[in-house]
Amino acid sequence: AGDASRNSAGGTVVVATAADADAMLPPLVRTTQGRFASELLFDPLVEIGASLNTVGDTDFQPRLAERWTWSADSLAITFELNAKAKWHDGRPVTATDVEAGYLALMDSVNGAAARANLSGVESVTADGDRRVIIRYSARAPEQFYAASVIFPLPAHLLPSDGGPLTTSALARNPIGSGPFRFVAWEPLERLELAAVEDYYRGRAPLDRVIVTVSPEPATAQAKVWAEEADVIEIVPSGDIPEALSHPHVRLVTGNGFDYAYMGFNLRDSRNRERPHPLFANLALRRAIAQAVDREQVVRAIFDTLAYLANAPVVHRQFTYDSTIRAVPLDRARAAAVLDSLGWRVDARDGVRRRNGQRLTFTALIPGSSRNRERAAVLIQEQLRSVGVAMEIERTENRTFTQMRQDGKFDVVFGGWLTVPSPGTVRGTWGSSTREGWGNLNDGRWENPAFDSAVQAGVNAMDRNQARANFSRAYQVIADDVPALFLYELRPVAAVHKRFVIPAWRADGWWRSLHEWSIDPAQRLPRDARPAN
Amino acid sequence: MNALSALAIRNLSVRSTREAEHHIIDDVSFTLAAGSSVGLVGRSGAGKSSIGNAVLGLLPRGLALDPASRITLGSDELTALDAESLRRIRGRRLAMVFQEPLTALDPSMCIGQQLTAALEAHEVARGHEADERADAMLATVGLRDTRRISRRFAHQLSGGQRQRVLLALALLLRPEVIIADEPTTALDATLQAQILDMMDALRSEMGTSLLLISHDLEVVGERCERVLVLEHGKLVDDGPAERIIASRLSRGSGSAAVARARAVRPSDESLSDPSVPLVSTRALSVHYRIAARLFERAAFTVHAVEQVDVRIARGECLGIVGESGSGKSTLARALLGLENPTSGSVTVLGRTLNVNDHVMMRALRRRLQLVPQDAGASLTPERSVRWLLAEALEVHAHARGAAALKRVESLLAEVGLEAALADRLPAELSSGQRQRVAIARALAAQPDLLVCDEPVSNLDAAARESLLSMLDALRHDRGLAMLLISHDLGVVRRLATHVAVMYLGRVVEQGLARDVLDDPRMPYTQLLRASVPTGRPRTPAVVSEERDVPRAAPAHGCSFYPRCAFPLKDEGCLSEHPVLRPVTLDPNGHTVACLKVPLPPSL
Amino acid sequence: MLRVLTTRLFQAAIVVWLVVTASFVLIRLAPGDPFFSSLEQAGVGSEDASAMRQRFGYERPISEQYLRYLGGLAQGDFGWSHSRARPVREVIAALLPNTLLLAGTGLSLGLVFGVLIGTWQGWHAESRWSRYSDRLMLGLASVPEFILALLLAMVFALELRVLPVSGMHSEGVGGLADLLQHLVLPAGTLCLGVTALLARHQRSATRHVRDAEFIRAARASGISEGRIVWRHALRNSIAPVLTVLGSLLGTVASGTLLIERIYDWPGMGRAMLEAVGQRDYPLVSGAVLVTSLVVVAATLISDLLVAWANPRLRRSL
Amino acid sequence: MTGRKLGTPALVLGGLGLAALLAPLIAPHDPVAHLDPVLRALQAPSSAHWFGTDPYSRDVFSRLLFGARASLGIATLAVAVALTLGVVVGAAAALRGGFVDALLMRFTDAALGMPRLLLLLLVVASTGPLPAALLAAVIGGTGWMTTARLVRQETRRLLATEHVRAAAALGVPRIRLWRGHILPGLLPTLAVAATLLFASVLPVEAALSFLGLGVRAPDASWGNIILEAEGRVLRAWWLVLFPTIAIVAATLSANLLAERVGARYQRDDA
Ligand SMILES: Nc1ncnc2c1ncn2[C@@H]1O[C@H](COP(=O)(O)OP(=O)(O)OP(=O)(O)O)[C@@H](O)[C@H]1O
Ligand SMILES: Nc1ncnc2c1ncn2[C@@H]1O[C@H](COP(=O)(O)OP(=O)(O)OP(=O)(O)O)[C@@H](O)[C@H]1O
Ligand SMILES: [Mg+2]
Ligand SMILES: [Mg+2]
Repeated sequence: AGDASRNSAGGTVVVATAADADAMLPPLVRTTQGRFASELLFDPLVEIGASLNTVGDTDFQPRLAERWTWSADSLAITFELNAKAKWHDGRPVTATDVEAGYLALMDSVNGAAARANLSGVESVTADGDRRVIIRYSARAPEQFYAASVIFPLPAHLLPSDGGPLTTSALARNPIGSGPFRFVAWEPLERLELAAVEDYYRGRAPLDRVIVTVSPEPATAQAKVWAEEADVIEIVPSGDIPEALSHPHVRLVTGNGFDYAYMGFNLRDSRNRERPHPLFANLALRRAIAQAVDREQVVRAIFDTLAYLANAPVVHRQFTYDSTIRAVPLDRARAAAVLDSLGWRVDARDGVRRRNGQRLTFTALIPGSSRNRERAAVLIQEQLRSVGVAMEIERTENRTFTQMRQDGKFDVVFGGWLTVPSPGTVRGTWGSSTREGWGNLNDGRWENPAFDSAVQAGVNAMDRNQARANFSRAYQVIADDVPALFLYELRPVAAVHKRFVIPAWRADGWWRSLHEWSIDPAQRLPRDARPAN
Repeated sequence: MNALSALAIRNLSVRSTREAEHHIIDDVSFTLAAGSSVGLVGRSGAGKSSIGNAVLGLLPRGLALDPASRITLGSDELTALDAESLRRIRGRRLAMVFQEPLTALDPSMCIGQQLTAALEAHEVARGHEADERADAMLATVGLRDTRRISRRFAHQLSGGQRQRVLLALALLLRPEVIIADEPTTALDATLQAQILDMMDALRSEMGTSLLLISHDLEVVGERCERVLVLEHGKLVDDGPAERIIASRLSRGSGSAAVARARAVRPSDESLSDPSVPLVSTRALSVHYRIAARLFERAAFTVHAVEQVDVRIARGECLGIVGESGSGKSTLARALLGLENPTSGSVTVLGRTLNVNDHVMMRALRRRLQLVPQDAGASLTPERSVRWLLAEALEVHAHARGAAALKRVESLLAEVGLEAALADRLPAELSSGQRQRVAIARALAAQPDLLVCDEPVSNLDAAARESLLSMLDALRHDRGLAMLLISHDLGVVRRLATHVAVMYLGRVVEQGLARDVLDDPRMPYTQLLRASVPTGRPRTPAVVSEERDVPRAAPAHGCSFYPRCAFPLKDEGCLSEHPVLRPVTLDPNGHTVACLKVPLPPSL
Repeated sequence: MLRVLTTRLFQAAIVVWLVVTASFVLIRLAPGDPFFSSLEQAGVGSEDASAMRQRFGYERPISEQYLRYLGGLAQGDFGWSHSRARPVREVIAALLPNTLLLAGTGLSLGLVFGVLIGTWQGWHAESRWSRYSDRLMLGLASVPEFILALLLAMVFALELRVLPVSGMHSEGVGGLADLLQHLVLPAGTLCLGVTALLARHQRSATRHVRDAEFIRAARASGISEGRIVWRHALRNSIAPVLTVLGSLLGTVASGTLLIERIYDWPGMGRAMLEAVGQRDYPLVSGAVLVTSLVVVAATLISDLLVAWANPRLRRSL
Repeated sequence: MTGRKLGTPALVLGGLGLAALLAPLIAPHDPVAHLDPVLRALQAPSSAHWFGTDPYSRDVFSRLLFGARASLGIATLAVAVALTLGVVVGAAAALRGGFVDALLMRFTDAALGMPRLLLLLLVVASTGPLPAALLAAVIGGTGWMTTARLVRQETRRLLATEHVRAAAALGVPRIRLWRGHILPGLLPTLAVAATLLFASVLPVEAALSFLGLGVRAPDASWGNIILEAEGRVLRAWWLVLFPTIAIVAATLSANLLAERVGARYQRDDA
């Protein structure tokens, strides 16, 4: 290859994060940081397109699979592998590797998140070296989307004794098929990747990708401000002015997949069989919703860097519907309803009482989320003005999750990271009485109308039909107030100016990293090509 | 002023910074001619030590020099010098022997280093040479085995040894002026004579001048040409030694002569009931293992007390005499259960002492009281005199609260101290005052046995006499048993009913006081008696006993052999180890550990 | 002394065992386990974790886990760190030197400065500068450590740009000079706190010794003021500092936590913090084992030093 | 020296205490009221808000006043707990010696070796959020070790001195001996230890609220005011500076007061 192209190529990108990847192998990955690493190291068969469509195969991009053909009954898809695709150790990617990748995802020991997407897949079988056939048990709108979660693994490097993947040599020294290869990993400290010279889709212009982990968010940011790092994925709104004061920093606003909510527990926190003494009552839930100025909460915390959420859906999901109406702010109504429920303001402390009992409950918040703490304190103050005493109980993360799973709360300030497929609400808000539903529905809200609307949406083969069904579900949940939906993040990233970035993907900004390049005029010392 | 004066002091005044009107020293002026020796005497608390401190510019916190004071050393005006010049003078040209040896030595630096530090500070010698000189100096002040001694820490020495280290420090650089504050209180007469002789020699050879602060009029009379008398911080007399000493010695009250005269009074033995001893020891030994460095195995062992049998009955007073370092204090402490015996046992009131049995020790503590040798250091520095005495009363439930506080004043009066001192902290007292507070404290417990380790070493004759009579009265009237340690044989003779003589940890002669002290059989005891000062100028011709010859006990036989001047001494002394043998027919009588002393005919 | 020492070593073993046992139990009492995910991500179930639990034996009774852990320890096996995906021994081997470097530098500088400043302050206790600087020290000691750390980082690394913000090495640069540059801020922060702490103790002790008679006696023999201070006064006043240092060294082994976190120093404190957060049982126990070893060694050394300084305490520690 | 007045430090500490007590009267704003979280949040000091506002638009000056109650209260209590524990353990070890000494000091070593964080985490896990008094006890209960070691060391040193040995020989019982003859010598060291404890406790309180152990929202403490700055020590300097000044002023004046009272005590012991 010409020296000239080499010259304009090169460079190092240093990514500052507050948390490290949990693993490098796709079946083991659960965190965003893990996805970052594993998706740079490993390519999937096909990749979801920029439109984030999940129905049918529209806009899906070929990766390791060059092309695919549907069977007549649509119950099987044959994928043709790219002949140039190679593992980083030089071996070609074969159909067996796809099988291995699928099996690893399905192995319950690995606990892969993507297993849920693959429930409709009957089998993945090699047909010669270059061909793989995926068979489905039934037709489904997101049939093809399921194929996009399969990451082939190098079968020749998997533990031969069938031992666990987690502790295998491959997990510590992953050999992938993606645009970057693994160089070194100091868990919780630093990760280094390097460009693959003979990548089948063309060598990435960058030489190295380095991730440095700073558990203290302020430090992670400071690194970017001091030019020690180039990218930080999320800059809190409070730090935007700081970011703007550094001329070498460029801010990129993207879309996220997180939303946060204040969820009510519909069951008694001490005895899950009994209804919650307060929140089983819809009128009370609505009264509280009427008392909360969510608009103010979102503006106070994020200014314009978050959307007000009205339902468990984010803008980038294709089912997003801006017409969903949440319970409107109306403190006078709220007060009247509370009065009518027998909760009267007591002059002693301004808190409502009924039969001598104060209108008070505790809100569980995780220790790590400043945003949710903010929201909790703001809402606490708002509720105080209508005579409702909300106590805030802040706990360390794992304790939070445990308490939340055990239903030991009155109100929880929760948040979910969703995926492009809108069907995930089955787990988070669906009735837990339904098979495979509601496993994350910690407040135990149950509404058959919601369930059936979601089911219809998931089964709809047509996007518009799906949208209509989901909108129905969203309006049901907004009216029944199992939670006050608060905000959907619009993450702002900070990137060093010297990078030329083709696109910023909402479902993973790193997905375009192999196309990033550096303006040669603005190189930093660390962009020099490593001696070796 | 004398043109030749080595030290001239004019209008020296010292005030307490707390009570500005309280003059400790009030306008004192005197000069010290080169090569002269001047005695500074006065009652305890008169301000003698303060003069010494003021001259060195080292007044303790709480005392301040009046700005009008002038102190001239040779041609240098000390009050006008900067710190560095003053430092060069101190130790080199002007040295002081501090009154209380224990506190004047750095507790965490071995004494050899403290000596070499002084040499190095004045760039006289360093390294190996400094070590040599330090060792030599320690030997000169009568310390044996200096290599080992110099690696010890202050707390591992006996009172007299510490005092000699201080002397060594002062004499080390052969200064022009030495201020010696009670330099020989912890030394036996022979050593005392030897040290004073050495200073005399320095005077005549080097022209050193000596300001000798002492209560001991005999010593002052013997060694000084001129005497200054201080009273309440004022100089009240200044004249030739003969006149002043003679007049003071002959004066009625507070005269040592009286003590001497009365001391001849035979001790009253009527009260003693030897069949029931209050305390007794059996083959008591205390050994100290000494390691100089942190991880050293014990480098050597000091046999401080070796196979000692003594007994004290109610109403008796056992006097212990012996050279410095012979184990007297150790024996006393072991007797009180303050020291773990290496072997042997102590029996108190029929019960064998067990140091680790706290219940037993607590019960016995009140009945056994100690006035330690370093009485000054035994007072808690943060506590006032009143507090300390009241506590002693309260602990033993003799009085509490207001009653205790009132009793304090009568206790103070008993030991001859003014009630006004009650609210002072120990550091604000003179050494003699502190010593008496320590005695008062021990008496407050109303013990059965009182152990007094050099109880009057820092007291003037009058205070000493009144104290001794009080103790004697207590013994007499209340049957108080006493163990008295003193270098002053006069004091021992005055108070003791029985006497034990110690040498290198062993008792070498024992018996009734009058037998042992008036008719000593052991050559060692005779030696102790020989050099008692007389109060008259001494002819330096009297050659003191050579201590530089090895004093260590020979491996076999009599340990005193090398120094023995007994005409009958022969090779046989080296073959057999002498044990105490009676020299009279009385079975409880006079015993001596000498092979050559003739036995009573019937045995 | 040697006997005392062997007894102490024996006792040390008991202490370490005690601490390890306590940590073993305590961390298991906290909610969650290494395979319990606290992710708020739709679709991540928890049923798969049980296979991993089984594999690592976390479903057995705690007594059995404990015996197995001790058995492993006896063979030098510290277990597998889940959060760092490698044997605990490797994690500790990689991180402990970093912590020791940081703590060692910070503490020894703090010791030197603290003793120097404190001695000077105590010796001149009446002087105005002594009083002012004492207040400064106290002020410094009461400023929360993380504020100090953040402030120094902001000022020196962001505003003045003279020092790196964090980590141990710059990307693409290496070598001693780079390491030292990175060491300045964290060690400096630690040093400031330690200096303030020790200076206050040293000042008080020096002030007390200053009036001792033996100091006057040393002056009387013409020893220079400097020697009096550094030979006589120091040795007789250093014990509190040595004692505090003993416990400091111990706590610093796990306690530069905030500093390591803010400056991104890859050390034990940071790892322990994360291990606790992620319920990485073996790493927590391993780290506690190491810190308790350091504590035991540190207190022993400090006791020895105290005995060295004060010969009267030598018979025992 | 003795005539030294209690002057300024007493005034400052008294002032802080008084401010804490009278906070409801002095404070210009309700310390928990959000004035306007969108428009008046995070304002730098001005004549309307002397010490600025926090991210919730609460008045920092008012919060500082109210926070003094929690912070000073917790700090004082925590120091009392730590000191008591430290003194009892240290003195008992030194006085009893032998086996008891070994036992107590090795226990202290163990407590030192056990990271505070781990212990606190357990507390959170087993009890959940704590009332302020218990919180103080927990902070004190995990911070006594250095004091214990100091007290033991100093007690041992003093036990070897002539005056303490003399007092023991006099028959003074052990506890009394410690109080009457050892404590006075120990007091300067203890005073230093106590003020340093005091200084260290206030930040601990702040750090603990991370774990859910601190003062609960929305109540103010000096520590959680600082935390609201979220590490922006320069940009939101007023959230850091004023509480820090309060902490430093409290420690300084507590220390000076202790010193002066100590100086008096040394004279008025009779
Ligand atoms: N703590 C100790 N450690 C080691 N050796 C000691 C210790 N105390 C005393 N010695 C040694 O034991 C011997 C006896 O000491 P002791 O104090 O009993 O003598 P003493 O007869 O009282 O002498 P003095 O008249 O000088 O006071 C001395 O040689 C002394 O050096
Ligand atoms: N800091 C002080 N404050 C007040 N008075 C003091 C202070 N120091 C000493 N004194 C008093 O000063 C007087 C002189 O003390 P000094 O030590 O000079 O006496 P002395 O003549 O050496 O007595 P002794 O023969 O007992 O040693 C004593 O009455 C003592 O109580
Ligand atoms: Mg005197
Ligand atoms: Mg003696």
